[in-house]
Amino acid sequence: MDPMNYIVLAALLFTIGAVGVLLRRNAIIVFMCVELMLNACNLAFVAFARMHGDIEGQVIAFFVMVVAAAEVVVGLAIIMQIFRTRRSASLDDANLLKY
Amino acid sequence: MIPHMDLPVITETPPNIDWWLLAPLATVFAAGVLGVLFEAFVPKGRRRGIQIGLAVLALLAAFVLLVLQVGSLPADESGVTVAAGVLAVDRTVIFFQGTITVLALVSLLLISERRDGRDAFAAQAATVPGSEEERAHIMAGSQHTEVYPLVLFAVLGMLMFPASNDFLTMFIALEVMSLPLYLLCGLARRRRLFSQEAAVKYFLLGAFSSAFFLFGAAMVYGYAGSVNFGEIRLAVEAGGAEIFRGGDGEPLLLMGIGLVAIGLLFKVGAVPFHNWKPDVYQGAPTPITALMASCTLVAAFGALLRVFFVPFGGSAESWQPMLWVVAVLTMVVAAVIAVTQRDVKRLLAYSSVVHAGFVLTAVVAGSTDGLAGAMFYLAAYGFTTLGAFAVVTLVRTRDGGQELGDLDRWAGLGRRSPALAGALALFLLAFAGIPLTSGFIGKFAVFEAAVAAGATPLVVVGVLSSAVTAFFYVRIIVVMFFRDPEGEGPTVVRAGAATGGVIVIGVAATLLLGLYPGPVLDHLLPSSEAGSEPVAVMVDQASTETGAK
Amino acid sequence: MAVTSHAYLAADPAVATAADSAVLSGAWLLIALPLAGAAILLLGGRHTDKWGHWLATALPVASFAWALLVLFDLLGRAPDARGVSVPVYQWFSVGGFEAGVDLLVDPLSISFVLLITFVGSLIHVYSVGYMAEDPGRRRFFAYLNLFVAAMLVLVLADNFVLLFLGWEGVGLASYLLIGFWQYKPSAAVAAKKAFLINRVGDMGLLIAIMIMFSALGAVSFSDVFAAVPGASDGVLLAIGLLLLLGACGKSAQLPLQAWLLDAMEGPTPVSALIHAATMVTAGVYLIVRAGPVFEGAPVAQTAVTVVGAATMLAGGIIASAKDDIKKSLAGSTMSQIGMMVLAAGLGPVGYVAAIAHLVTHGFFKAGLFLGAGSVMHAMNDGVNMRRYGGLARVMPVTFATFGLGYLAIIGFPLLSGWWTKESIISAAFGVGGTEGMVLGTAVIAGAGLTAFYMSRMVFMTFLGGKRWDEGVHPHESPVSMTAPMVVLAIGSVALGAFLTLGDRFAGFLAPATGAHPHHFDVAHAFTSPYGLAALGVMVVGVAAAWAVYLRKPVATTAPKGNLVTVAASRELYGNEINEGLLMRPGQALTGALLLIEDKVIDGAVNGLGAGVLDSSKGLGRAQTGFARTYALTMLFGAVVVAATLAVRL
Amino acid sequence: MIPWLTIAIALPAVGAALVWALPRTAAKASPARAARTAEAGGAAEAPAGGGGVATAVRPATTAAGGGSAETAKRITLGFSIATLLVVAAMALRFDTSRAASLQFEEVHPWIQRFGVHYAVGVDGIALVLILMSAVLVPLVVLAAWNEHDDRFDGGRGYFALILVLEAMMIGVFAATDVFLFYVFFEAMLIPVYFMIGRYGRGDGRSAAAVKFLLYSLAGGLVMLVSVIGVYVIGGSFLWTDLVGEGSALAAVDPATARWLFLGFFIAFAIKAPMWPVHTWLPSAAGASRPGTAVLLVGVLDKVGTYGMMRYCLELFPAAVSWFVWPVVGLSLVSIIYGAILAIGQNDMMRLVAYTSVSHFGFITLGIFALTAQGQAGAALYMVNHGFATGALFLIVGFLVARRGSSLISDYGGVQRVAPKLAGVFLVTGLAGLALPGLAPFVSEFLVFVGVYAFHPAPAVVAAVGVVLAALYILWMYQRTMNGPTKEGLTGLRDLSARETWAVAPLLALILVLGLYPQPVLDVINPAVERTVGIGSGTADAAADGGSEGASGTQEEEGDAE
Repeated sequence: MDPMNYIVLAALLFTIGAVGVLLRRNAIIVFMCVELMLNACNLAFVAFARMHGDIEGQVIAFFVMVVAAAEVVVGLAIIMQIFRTRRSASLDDANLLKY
Repeated sequence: MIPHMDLPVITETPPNIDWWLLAPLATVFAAGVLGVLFEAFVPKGRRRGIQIGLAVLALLAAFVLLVLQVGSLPADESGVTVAAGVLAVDRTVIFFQGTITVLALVSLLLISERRDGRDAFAAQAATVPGSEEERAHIMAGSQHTEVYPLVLFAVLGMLMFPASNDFLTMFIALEVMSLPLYLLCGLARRRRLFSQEAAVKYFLLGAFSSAFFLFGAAMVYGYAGSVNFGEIRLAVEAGGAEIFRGGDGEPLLLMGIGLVAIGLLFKVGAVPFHNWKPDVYQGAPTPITALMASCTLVAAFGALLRVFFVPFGGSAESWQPMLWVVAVLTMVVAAVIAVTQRDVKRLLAYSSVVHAGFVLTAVVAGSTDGLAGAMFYLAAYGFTTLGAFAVVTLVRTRDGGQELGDLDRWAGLGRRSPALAGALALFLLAFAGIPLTSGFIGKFAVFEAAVAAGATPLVVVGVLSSAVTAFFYVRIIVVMFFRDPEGEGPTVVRAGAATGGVIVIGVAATLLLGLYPGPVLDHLLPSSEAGSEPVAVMVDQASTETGAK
Repeated sequence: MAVTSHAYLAADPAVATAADSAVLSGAWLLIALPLAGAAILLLGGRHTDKWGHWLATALPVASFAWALLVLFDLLGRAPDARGVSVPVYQWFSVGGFEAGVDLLVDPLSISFVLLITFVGSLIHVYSVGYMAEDPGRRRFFAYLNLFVAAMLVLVLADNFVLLFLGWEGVGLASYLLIGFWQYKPSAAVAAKKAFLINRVGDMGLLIAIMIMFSALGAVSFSDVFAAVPGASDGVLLAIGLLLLLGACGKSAQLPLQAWLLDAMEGPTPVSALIHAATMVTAGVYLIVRAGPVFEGAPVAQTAVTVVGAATMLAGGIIASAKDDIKKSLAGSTMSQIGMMVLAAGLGPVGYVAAIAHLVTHGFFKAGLFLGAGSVMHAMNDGVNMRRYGGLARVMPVTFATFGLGYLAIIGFPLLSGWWTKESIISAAFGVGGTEGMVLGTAVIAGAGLTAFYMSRMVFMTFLGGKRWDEGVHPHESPVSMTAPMVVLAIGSVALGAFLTLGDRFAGFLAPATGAHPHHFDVAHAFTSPYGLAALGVMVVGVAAAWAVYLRKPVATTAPKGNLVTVAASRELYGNEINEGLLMRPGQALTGALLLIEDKVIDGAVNGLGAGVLDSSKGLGRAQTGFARTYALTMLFGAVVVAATLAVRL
Repeated sequence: MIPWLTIAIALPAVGAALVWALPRTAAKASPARAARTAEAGGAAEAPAGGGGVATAVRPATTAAGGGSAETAKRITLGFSIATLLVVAAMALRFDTSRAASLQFEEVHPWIQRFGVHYAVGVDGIALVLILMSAVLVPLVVLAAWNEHDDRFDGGRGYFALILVLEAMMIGVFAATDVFLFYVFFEAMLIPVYFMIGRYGRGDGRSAAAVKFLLYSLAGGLVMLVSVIGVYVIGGSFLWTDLVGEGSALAAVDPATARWLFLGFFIAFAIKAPMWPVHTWLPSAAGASRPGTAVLLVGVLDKVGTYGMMRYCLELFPAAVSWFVWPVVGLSLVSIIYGAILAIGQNDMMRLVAYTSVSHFGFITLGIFALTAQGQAGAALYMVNHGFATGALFLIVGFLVARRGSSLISDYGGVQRVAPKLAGVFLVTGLAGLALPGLAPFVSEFLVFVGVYAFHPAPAVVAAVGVVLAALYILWMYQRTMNGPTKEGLTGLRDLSARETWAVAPLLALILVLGLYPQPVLDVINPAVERTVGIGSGTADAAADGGSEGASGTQEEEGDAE
């Protein structure tokens, strides 16, 4: 089938992730949505790699996974910290800084 | 033909990696790793000193190496790519890296500054604010010496960011730069709730934006069949990888440009991707804010310039309208919002947004002069803003505790401590672009490039918005000098050697670059003799093998 | 014909060199001496209090002496060579515009110089006594000297710019002297008023000069007059009318007359010198001096005569109704000068008459003012004639001198006034036609008025019963005051005859004012109908005054009086008119502009600032603090980016 | 050869540094003392503080001033006089026969990348303006001697700022490199900003200072665009490269020229100040010390009119004709409007400021009449106005120093108690209304003649200003000096020796320049002929035949001589 469909799927996933970031309050879930977006990127890379018939895209996907993992480490640390302080992981509670 | 098809061959003859050209990055990286090891093995008491020493040494070494590298660059061509073409080394890159290293050194002074044994960072970030164990840690005088390795890693990312020669490297650099910063933002000693909130916001939005960047990279890859800047440039000229020879790849490219732009514009804090800046700048520990306001901005613009000039340089007419709009928005909106800010750190945050807008006009110019103008502007701004934040760290509330952000309570500062207020006034005037300060030369450089490139309307908007910005810079001066202190007014803690040094450096740089910018402008910056196209001075080899000498 | 009549003015005047005559080339001393006096007294300060006034008196005398030398020098020349220009130094010049400090010594100017320095000297002497007790005497004499200097500049100037310098200089001196007792608000206001109204006239003169330069290409008398024949009527008319405006301001002619009566706030010697004898006659001088221009613009000339006639009658009416002796005299001055202006408007025919009357008037009017001053001196500075009466016996000298001046001004035969007034009348009728008839009749009417109000003044002051306030003990004034009065009285008696007999003065002035056909014939003056008419109205005027003010006792307070007398005593509502037409609208305009400045012009700027502030607050709201809102704005940004990129597709 | 101009610029700058470097005794004042002086200072700053102020100020000053303030003043005076001597010496070496061309030129590259040079040099106009500035500064210092009621540094900063300002004033007139000119033009704002906001009078001073700065800055930034445009088109910043037929700038199309012209003109109009962008001046003058006002109105604003002559006209001859009538119109409005508002003022500082608006109207009118007389008159007017208005401000300052108020309604009958002061006041006032024999008359008269030659209508309208001038000056004089002496003024001191020395030179200059202005004109005229050459063509177009023919011939004669 046309590999372009995979790109469309990737775009779809990306959009879902972005919308999730907008709609969900819980920091953890927002963060997972971001991860979803990253994975959408991976899918796109792999699909394109297939289309171009080289493996560069696929290699990139691996790098991205590693980076994502690192991001998870840092992210969870930060979120945990604020969760312990506020006893809530809701983003909307954290708005001391404004205007 | 695509070189990757015969990848196995490369495994037999490994790519020649020019370690000499990689040395600066390697030094910083090594120092960072070493710092982590020290955290593990060096006893608490001695860590701080060692860490600071290590960091300073590393940055100094990196700077020296960079200076030496300038000599070893091939005189004829603009520069070379190293490590199988993932990193570019040319005079532009070295200027950016050098600037970042120096600025990082200076902000390291701020970071290492401490008063009566306490630096700007939480005793133990893991503890809950106001809790028993927090107090215990404070009593015990424990501290986060991890700060220094983190800073080193961040700097590493910053050094890579403008040097990356393909989108993957750039993405990694982006993350290496950002992740430590996310953490550092959350480490403030006082007002920890603010600090933590800043960290969360910065992190989530940053991750969000880097996702955009990455998806954009994917699109570009799809269009060009490679993420290497040189390859992409060729592909753009050719109209896409050969699977798109039909010429229907344009949408991919545009999507790619757009999404990548979003990621980068977020990092430079252009409107409407700026919301994070005020909050994060205010919440983060001031020394870290200083680091971000100077080094991160330089790095981000370095990357942005590279992306728009090298890979996308061929399709300037397609992204220029976009940058026009963004630049106008940035200059106008941020300037207007800033007018009513009360907190000095938020104010400086908005001001840095406005300045990003000014630099964008140079990007729009899309010429070598524009590139040079932007480079000068960033360097000048970096030093000035460091000085400004250094002053902020010294102005405290009566109880001597936390910094006094509220401007209205700065009244009479100019009469109490004229030297400090005078220094800040100088920085503010430089921000406002008053002649005889570096700010004016910078403004002139970028605007001159823009006018020469026919973007005069943009410049008109620019000058009008800088008139608006002048209003709030001047207001600070009014508060400091013209108002009588209400009651006792603010206290000014005596500037330690480090902070004092930062302020002095800031003043010196601001005046020097304002009075005698000639040397920098003439010798360190790319001149349009090489060609009016910026790519003429930025390395863009397509082949991955040119790293070999 | 204008040009030929001003032969030497048209031709480049013979430039005096030291070799020519030291007297002439030193003509600048005429001005320098009094100027030096003013400088010394003002800068010297208290140190000069002792002798300052004597120095100040000596200097005009010296000027007068020098003027006499100059006069004889001129008389020693051929009539056509009597116009001598004396360049002193170049004042300023730019690209073809030349304004030099050049003096023009000719019969006209020298006659003025003599009048000014002579009367001026007398008044200085008089003031020594009059101002003896005044703490500010030094300042007073300094101002007097300053005035003399400025007036001499005015009459000696060889170009209109330098003339303008003198013109405003005398204005300044008059401002200072009217306001000499500045602590009296009335004096301060009067001084300001005088300067302002004069400035209006000066504006006219200024514009006239501009036109001269741009249309005639020069500002010096000779060049301007030389260019007159080639100039368009419009230009000449404009210049003429503007010069007339200037003359009106200085000479208190309608419609710029309002300041003169208030000017009487000044010390009496000032009124005598500046506001009777010399400064106020500058207008007449200007018109006569600029004769060629007016002769080139008949309409302007008519305007001049009309203004003159109107002022003459208005002044007479006002004078007849004022109880304040000085104001009454001021009205009379207006009237007399109106007469001169009228004459000057007649062209060369009238010039001599005008100037002659100007000179004689200078004498007897100054004498009258000094007399009034001595009376006021006696009456503790009371000025209300209804509180005078029967002073003749107490102050014989004053009465005698005043009386002679009185006879002279009403034109009693063979006294100075008679000669000059007769020549004006004859000149007026000489024009012929209805214009001649109208003007002549007007002059005769004016003469009648003069007879009336002057008799009224004399009767109320010196004759009739005593109506003094209690505590007033009149006495004759000291010699320093009476002596000048005597001298002036002599002049009032004899000068007219001396000037007119054998057309002496006419002959002398001829080269400057243009040869004129008219010859004064004494017998004819007595026999001719208008001569008799003049005598008749004089008698009638005196009789009328006698009937009202002498036959029955004068009321010590002014009666309500009828419309005419009220209007007259209100100076024909001149001030009300100015107020209604200029002052109130002006105040309204000022208020309006102040409001505009604040609300509109500044308001616009402040509004801009407020707008920025509001939009700042509004945009600031977007910074909600909710991370998700920020993400949303970023997405919006993404849309913007997409849109701007999609432009390409 | 000696770098006269550089010395003249450097000398005050060095002096300023020296004054700043003085050890500050003021800051060491004990808190209690500081508090007490705080009240005193506060009282002193209240506008209608009343007679008590003058006395209240003293302890404050003595408390703060300390020895250093006194020495600071001495140093300031010394350096300003030295500068004056240098400038005078330079003026003596000025070759009048070549007054049209730049002299004492120095050109050193500054920023090669942008072709920026440190290039200075003077033609006739610049020379006289520099002379004027150099004369005014020492007098201002002398007059401001006792005006340091500042409790933190005893006014030391004030005097340092004066010197800084002097350096920049000389620089801005001497600059022959557009970039350098711009640098001075903008940088000058800062010292003035502090002089008003930090050392000014009244509560409104900081607002006034901000207003001043933002107005000027806005104008300057607009100008920056034009400056850049000039560089991009002309390819150089050197004035000598830019003017003249051969330059790339001369070849630019009229539309662009107009935009560039406008950019410069807006900045200069704000500086000048011209209606309707004048409103910053009254508030600034009203809130500043008289000394500041002298330099602000006397010198700084001249930069605007000077810029119009030097840059607007000479850089963009193609655009001039298009702007002549609009500018003439605005000038007329300024003349009348400024005069009427002056009449309506009750604050003397503001009043004088509005009179300046009116006078600047005359100057711009003369410049854009594009005739020899008009422009020479305008140039001369700049100098005369500097002296006359400067003296007026100083004398108002003396009154303020005595009574602590600049409101006319607080005075009356001063002449009785202080005749000398009143006399000086009157003379300067008369100069303000351009009385013949005093300097301003010559310039105003020349402007009139020149403008009439250009076109009668504006000249006639402007002539109304002559009457209004008499009104606002004499009325102010009457209300303050004449009439019965107000109670509370009976003890008023007459001029002190110091004050006399501060104004006497100005009066002398006013008198001399009024009676013998030719030497100055000889220096100005040739310089003016340059710009007239530009104008005449457009004047032909604008003015109607009759008057134009005359003026045309006049100019030829002028050249012939």
